[in-house]
Amino acid sequence: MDLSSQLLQLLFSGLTLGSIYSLIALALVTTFNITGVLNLAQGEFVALGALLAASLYTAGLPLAAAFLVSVALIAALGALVERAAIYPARESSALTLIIITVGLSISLRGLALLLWGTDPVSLPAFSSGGPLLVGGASVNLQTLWILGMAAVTMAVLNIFFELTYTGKAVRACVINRTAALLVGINPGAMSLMAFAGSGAIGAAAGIFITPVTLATYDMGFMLGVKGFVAAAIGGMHNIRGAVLGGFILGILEVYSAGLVSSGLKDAVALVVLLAMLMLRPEGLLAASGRKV
Amino acid sequence: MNKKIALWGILILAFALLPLFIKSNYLLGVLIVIGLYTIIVIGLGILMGYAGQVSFGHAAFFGMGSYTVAVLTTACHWPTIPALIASLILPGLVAAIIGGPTLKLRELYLALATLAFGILVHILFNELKGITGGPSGMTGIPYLSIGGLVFDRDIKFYYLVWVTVLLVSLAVHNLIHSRMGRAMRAIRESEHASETSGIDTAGLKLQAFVFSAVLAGLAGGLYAFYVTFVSPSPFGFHTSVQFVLMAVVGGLGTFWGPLLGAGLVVALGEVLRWAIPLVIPGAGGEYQIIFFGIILMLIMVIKPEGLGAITDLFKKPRVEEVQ
Amino acid sequence: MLLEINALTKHFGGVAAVKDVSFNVREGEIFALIGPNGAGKTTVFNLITGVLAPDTGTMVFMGRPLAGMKPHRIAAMGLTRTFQNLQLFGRMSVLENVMAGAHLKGKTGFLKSLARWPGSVAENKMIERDALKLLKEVGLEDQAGLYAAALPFGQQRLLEIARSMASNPRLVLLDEPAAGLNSAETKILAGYLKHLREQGKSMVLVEHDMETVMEVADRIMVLNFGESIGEGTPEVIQADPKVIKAYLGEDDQVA
Amino acid sequence: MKKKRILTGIITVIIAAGLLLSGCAGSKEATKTSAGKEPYKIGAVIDISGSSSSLGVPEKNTLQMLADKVNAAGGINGHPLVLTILDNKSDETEAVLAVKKLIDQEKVLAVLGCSASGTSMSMIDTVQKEKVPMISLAASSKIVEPVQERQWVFKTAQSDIVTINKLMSYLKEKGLTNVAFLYMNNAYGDGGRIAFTAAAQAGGVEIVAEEKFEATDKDMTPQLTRVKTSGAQAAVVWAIPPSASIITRNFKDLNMGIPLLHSHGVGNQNFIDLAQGAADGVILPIGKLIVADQIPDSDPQKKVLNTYIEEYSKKYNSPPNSFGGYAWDGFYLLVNALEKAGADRAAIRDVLEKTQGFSGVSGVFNMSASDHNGLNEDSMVMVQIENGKWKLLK
Repeated sequence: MDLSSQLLQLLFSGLTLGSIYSLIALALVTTFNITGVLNLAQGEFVALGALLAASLYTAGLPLAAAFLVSVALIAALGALVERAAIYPARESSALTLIIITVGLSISLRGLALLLWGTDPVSLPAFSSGGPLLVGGASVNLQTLWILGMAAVTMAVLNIFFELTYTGKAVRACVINRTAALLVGINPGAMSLMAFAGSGAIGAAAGIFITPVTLATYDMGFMLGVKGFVAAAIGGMHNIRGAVLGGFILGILEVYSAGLVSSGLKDAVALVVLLAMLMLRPEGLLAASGRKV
Repeated sequence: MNKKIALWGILILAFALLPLFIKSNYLLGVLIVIGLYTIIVIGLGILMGYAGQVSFGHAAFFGMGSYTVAVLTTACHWPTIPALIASLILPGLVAAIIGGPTLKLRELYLALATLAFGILVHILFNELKGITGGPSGMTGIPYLSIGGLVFDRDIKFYYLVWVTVLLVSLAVHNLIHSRMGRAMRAIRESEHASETSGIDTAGLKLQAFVFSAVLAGLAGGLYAFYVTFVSPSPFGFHTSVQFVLMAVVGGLGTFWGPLLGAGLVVALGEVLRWAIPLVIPGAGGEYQIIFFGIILMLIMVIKPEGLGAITDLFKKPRVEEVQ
Repeated sequence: MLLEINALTKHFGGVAAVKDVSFNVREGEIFALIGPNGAGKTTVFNLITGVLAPDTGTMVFMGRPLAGMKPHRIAAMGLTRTFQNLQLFGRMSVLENVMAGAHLKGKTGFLKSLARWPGSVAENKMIERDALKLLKEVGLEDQAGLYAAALPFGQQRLLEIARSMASNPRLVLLDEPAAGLNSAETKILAGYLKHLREQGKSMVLVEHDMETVMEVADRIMVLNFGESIGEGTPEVIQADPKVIKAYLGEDDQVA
Repeated sequence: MKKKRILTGIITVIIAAGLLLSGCAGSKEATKTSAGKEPYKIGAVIDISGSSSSLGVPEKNTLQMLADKVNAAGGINGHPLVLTILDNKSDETEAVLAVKKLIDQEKVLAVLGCSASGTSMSMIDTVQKEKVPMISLAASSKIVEPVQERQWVFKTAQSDIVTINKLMSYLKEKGLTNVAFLYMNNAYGDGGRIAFTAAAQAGGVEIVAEEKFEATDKDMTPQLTRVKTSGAQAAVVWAIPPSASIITRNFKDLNMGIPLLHSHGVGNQNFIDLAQGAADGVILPIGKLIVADQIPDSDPQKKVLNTYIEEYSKKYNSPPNSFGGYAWDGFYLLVNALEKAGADRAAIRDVLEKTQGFSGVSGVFNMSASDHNGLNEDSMVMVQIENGKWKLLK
């Protein structure tokens, strides 16, 4: 394998990983900006969505139906959780809310363990056929699906926030809660929507990546942490930043594993993150980017 | 004031006499672990509850303390006491070095930087195989001995840990009622106003950070002497989150918070292990995990300021509540 | 000369918030900075206390330049301030607020605090005694045990002034101390400021309430759009057509 | 406000009371004996949840099944068997507390566990001090060595070096002397790395690439591209699913064109299913359990293996794997010792140490004062996956 095709191969890997991180970062940033909650249970939505879809598929549902049902159910779960645990504590400090989401993450992980056990599960790839060969590098077809989904999700969120009345209302809510209340926007409803939405995004991401990565009950925690890192690289305040942060993290990890040392790949990514925090404490896109 | 001394006396007496009634090494073990965590959470409580700075990386200092003891006693054949002292110094030094640039960050970014630091150190525990033994860990750590006294039984270790907790608590009690404690709370309330009142906010935050790292290192060193085996797995991000959890559940900025937080989180896990099968026959560990999470959430929803306010039970409210 | 400000300039994104401002504050006087909203008064305070760094210009306090110093070092030299939008330590008691303000009076460090070093207790007692005395002066001694956030607004203003006095500074910058006070409270405030001057304190006062300014200030400087448009005693300023224009607009129909 | 305060008080009191009660509950039970002979109490600390749970769950299932079986058959010499299984959540501190609980509260005669090396290691100090026999189900040879410091500790899983030697003979036989070694960055993978490095040096095999990945990693393409450029003639992977499955798929996607060898950590059907065809061709050293139908009837383990497979499949609707097998061995080694030694911890230890010719699921155990594992290379076979099935290599 020559260097250029090796670099290309790594780039494809990096893009795959990057789109996974981006999707989770997107959900985190959306929730964070609307509710002020850093949801450390975001990864659990990913795991539950994937596991649920796998079970539905095994039970005989077509893949598309399993996807839709699972996404809808996890969105409902997101909404339920918001009402049960986040909304009653909405006036508490940010730290208290984070700890609530930690508790939530523990519970959801226990639930997944109870329902699905410890064995990994999988889903069939969305399209059949072997990997594509591009310039000496092979690309798994599912990778294209994941990339596509990240692009579509980002576009939909963008359209939602830029063009729809509700989207603008949400942005208003982010900028000034009191002002939003004055013009008749209900922050409570917004918060509910944010959690349902991030549940749906998480579940969808989980289902898309499962054919490549498999799904286990405990996959969520690390994904959540990586998503947080990605979101912070992007600055926590805008969607484009989150997506960019996800891709930077993914590509960085892959190139350090492929070219430096596989044992230090997380370390390289983290050192870059730390250096960046020192130089640009508000995130990569902080100056140029708008809020959500 | 007298009431307060009486409360301290009763508590100390209770802890001193407890082993007469508890013959079980298991319960002593639980109490030892609670004690070790309390030491860490006391430090974290100073950092978070008084100086107002969050850290999601304290498992790194905990681990550094443990590995310092493990390496110095096994590879370098140091006596145990100097090794324990070194387990305070190394984390303190590291904290002093990284604290400068890190503590300039705010809120989520500080959380993220400390998180990244914690994961980095955890990676080093795994990667520096020549020193740390890699993922397989290090065995053969001797028992701590002070003079002729060897801490080889749980009961001895119990007294060692809780005397340490007592000393640390006294020191922290002094601290929070001192000029520096007041200054730290002032930083938490308003950094601007503290600075213009002549408080060196950056310096004091750094001192609080180093202090909390030293305490985490102390607990780590004691942990290594207790389990006599050290591997990277107890010092991951998960543990750092656990410490923050204990600090917040216990109640930030309260004196009894760390003890209550560490006690609750550890005891809850053990109680659920026993209680869940009574309620749901045949239930496995999954139910324990689910209920553990739910109970934590409930506590935070019902009492967002943490359990530490329980001490209000013992003292008359001196000041009116805010609003 | 206690404080010498020379040709101070500060821009925010191309807009000059403070432009070529110079003034001096003498020992034992109350010097007032007035001007319409957005004239740059608070920016001047932030520059002097080291919260912001000036683009150009010099600031000399008791013969020593302030440039590049951190706010707590400046405070240690004897220069403290209050804030326009109160910055009290809300979840600390009234007494503790003043004691924290007296931070510089103590010497006990972190380690000595942990060990309850001999002397640290006596030091704390001394700080507490002084703080109580100060609270008595502003009439807050009965509220000493309350959370600062629980005080009514007027008393919070007084508390902040007391806190800024606690370290025994030479010069205090007061940012709109009368804002939000009723007329009775304003009277108490004015009386207290005069009392402080009698004790030899120097003050720079930013204030909108002209009655108070004219009553207590020794000298006044008027800022408009970041520039000084006049300086002098209250009588001189009251008669200055430029000042009247700045306050009342081109169409000077004095009421 | 007052209400909240009372509530907090109540919570704290409940927790405190619960903690004390949970301590007493065990001892009360211990004094309450049913009719007939005094029961034999044994305990197990298993990684049922957390990162090693894929090992722990089949072990827990096996132990429960076997305890029921022994009691249904009238117990051990008429003594009913009481087995207490505790979950250590794959956490070393929890493991220490759990083993103390078993010893002090449940007064067990011996302890089985843990599933992973790290958790097993953390319990050693306690059982050595309390003089309680312990049978670990984990791989690392450090668990039982040096034996003079591990008098009370035994283990049933083959030590890494046994497995590695089997694999090494295969590599040499096939002339594969330049190999890449890829491992999971935890105690399991690192144990494999240490043993493999040592064996390769001794056996004249060169490691041309050494790569690792995290248990939670989602894509091992970068590591494999490095292997691809290293000129390795074969790749050896030391990991368990799901990461072992992911790397196997990446391996196929990248068209590596060299043989892929795995460890016994992938020895269950789920691995083949999850790899979705990519597992075909994978070669690995493993206990005989997985190819029980293919080993000759003359093999001393044949009967044990068939019984275990039949019973386990009937009860749990899925075939057992080698981790469950470690638990089977530990359980019956202990039952064996209880039969001979009775309720005496020291006697149990002595019987365990003298175990000879014990045919278990993982192999034929021959323990001695210098070997507390008692398995050699004969306990392993090489298998290859063909068309989604395990095939014994001769």
